[in-house]
Amino acid sequence: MISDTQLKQLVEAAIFAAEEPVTLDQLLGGVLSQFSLNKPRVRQVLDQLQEDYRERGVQLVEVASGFRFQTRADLGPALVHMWPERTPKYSAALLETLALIAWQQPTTRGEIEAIRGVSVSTQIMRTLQERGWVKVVGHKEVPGRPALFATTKEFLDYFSLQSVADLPALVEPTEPDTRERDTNEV
Amino acid sequence: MISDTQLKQLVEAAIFAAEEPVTLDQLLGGVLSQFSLNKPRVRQVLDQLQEDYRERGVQLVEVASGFRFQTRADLGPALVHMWPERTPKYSAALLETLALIAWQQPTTRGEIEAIRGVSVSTQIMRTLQERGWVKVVGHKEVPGRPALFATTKEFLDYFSLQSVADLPALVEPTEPDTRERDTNEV
Amino acid sequence: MSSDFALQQEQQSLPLGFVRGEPVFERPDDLYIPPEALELMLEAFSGPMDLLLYLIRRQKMDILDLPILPITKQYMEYVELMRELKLELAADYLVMAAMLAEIKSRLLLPKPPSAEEEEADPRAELIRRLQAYEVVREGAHQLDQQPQQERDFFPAHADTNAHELAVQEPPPVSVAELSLALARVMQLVKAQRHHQVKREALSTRERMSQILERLSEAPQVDFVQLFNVTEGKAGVVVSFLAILELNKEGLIRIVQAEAYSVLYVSRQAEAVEQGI
Repeated sequence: MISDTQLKQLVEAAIFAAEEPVTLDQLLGGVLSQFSLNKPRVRQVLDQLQEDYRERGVQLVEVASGFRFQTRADLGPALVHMWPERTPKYSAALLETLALIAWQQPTTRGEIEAIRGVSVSTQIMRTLQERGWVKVVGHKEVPGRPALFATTKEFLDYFSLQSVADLPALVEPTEPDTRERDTNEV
Repeated sequence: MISDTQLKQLVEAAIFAAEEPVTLDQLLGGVLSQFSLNKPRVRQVLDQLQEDYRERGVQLVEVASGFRFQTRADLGPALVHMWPERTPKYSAALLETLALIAWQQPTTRGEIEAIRGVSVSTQIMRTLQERGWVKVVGHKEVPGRPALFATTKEFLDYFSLQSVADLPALVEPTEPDTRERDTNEV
Repeated sequence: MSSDFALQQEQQSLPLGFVRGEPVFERPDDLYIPPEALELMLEAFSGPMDLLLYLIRRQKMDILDLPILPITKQYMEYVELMRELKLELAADYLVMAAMLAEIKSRLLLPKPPSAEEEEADPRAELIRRLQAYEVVREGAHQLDQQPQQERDFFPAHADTNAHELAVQEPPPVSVAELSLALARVMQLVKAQRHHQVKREALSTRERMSQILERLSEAPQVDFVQLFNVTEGKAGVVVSFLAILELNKEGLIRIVQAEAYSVLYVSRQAEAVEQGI
């Protein structure tokens, strides 16, 4: 036997602890399986919980895949401040693709892939374009008419560069003969 | 301005929505940053929330890295039943190693081995570090510069501790007084 | 027999070790145990100190009174049995066996009467270590008794619509990071002989992009307008090289209606579409 208080606590805890929404059947077959309870009784508990949380910061809602607690909708704008910069870093693949486009522009995805030896994901190309660093400046007149990518003015502005030519100056030359060529540079 | 009700809802929602425990400072600098609030007022709200949830299935607790909601301790067995796969089991060797690091930190692998009388497997050290319970905090200035290990806030959070000082004190061994008894023994 | 039984009862009240976090109360009392049980037991002991402590407890002995002879004998029997059964035995067990054997032999050796006063108990070091270890074992036990996440409690979370409202700040990238990426790419290109790209080409290639972009805005542009005199001689040279390169790569077409008339530049695509 389980008291009403315990039953409510258990259902409440189970929904809060679950990583996904929980259905009534999952509750009955999971945390409540050791007690002989029927659906109407658990349904009633869920109704009570919904009522308990009506005026609170989180609320019990029923979505397509079950019950879950979620923050009050009207608190959304204030809660946004909790995650100021939850931004992942860009991958080496993305930066190399960007560097290659800057260096070899205008260039196609196929040409980038030929040099990097691996395929360039659509996601990377989309990210670079969404960021406004790369854009399509034309199409190469070969079968398939692949897009020609180039860097943008925003790209130069972001990295405080006058021109793409300013970029490799920061790279330490690994071979002495490349250094000599620098002087002839346009 | 923010009403008491709104403030409580916001703090409550923020703690529930956060993936990690939230400190008072994080609340003030994050969700509450647009309101001019002082620590005592927010502290009071946290106290009220703790009171509100005292008899509920989840409770507001303060752990090493801040405030979080967690399920009532006495519901553990029923909830474990729902997600048996979520409950990890730790070997005696792992717990001994962890206990030693917690009590003697910062400490080296060699020191742990000297006390346990057995070599510490790389697997155990890796598990402890992957779980985020233990980290390298420096190197001991002795030959070989062995890594010095210490426990983390995540370790304290996992074991519901606010600080290492909350760990139960260990009884120091009494000085061996064997001299006189020798003769009877052999 | 009855005292043995009492002992066994007492044993069961103390958890003597943990197997994957579970306290182990029962351990076989005699040594003649099936291999599977021994293997399980070996897993239950966290090391030789744990086994030694178990043997001492089983004898209802005080650590301070370490009965070295019977303990050594029993320990050796365990170790021998483990070896006979070819269980994977950690070297640490053998190190402990050697230590016990050494203590035993020192205790058995007759002591010269003069040295008796100064010579420390050969067991002292082992006793000290056993005591220190016992404290750690107790610590592990207490740690295991702490409320544990995912065993005694679960973090409670609520979903939020705030994530959708959040404007994701794109990750910052430094020029240094980009330069490093470029350096890696240059290494790749160097490795591929057929890509003979010189650094001089850089600003030319950038200009090629700019010209292509310009041409995407108008179907055709006056050749002269592609140059910006304010850039000086160097800039004009870059633009000229870029136009030549674009032409060579077949990306643009340069047309002239008649000799000495205006040169028009258009993208190859437009040129094709317009049938030029």
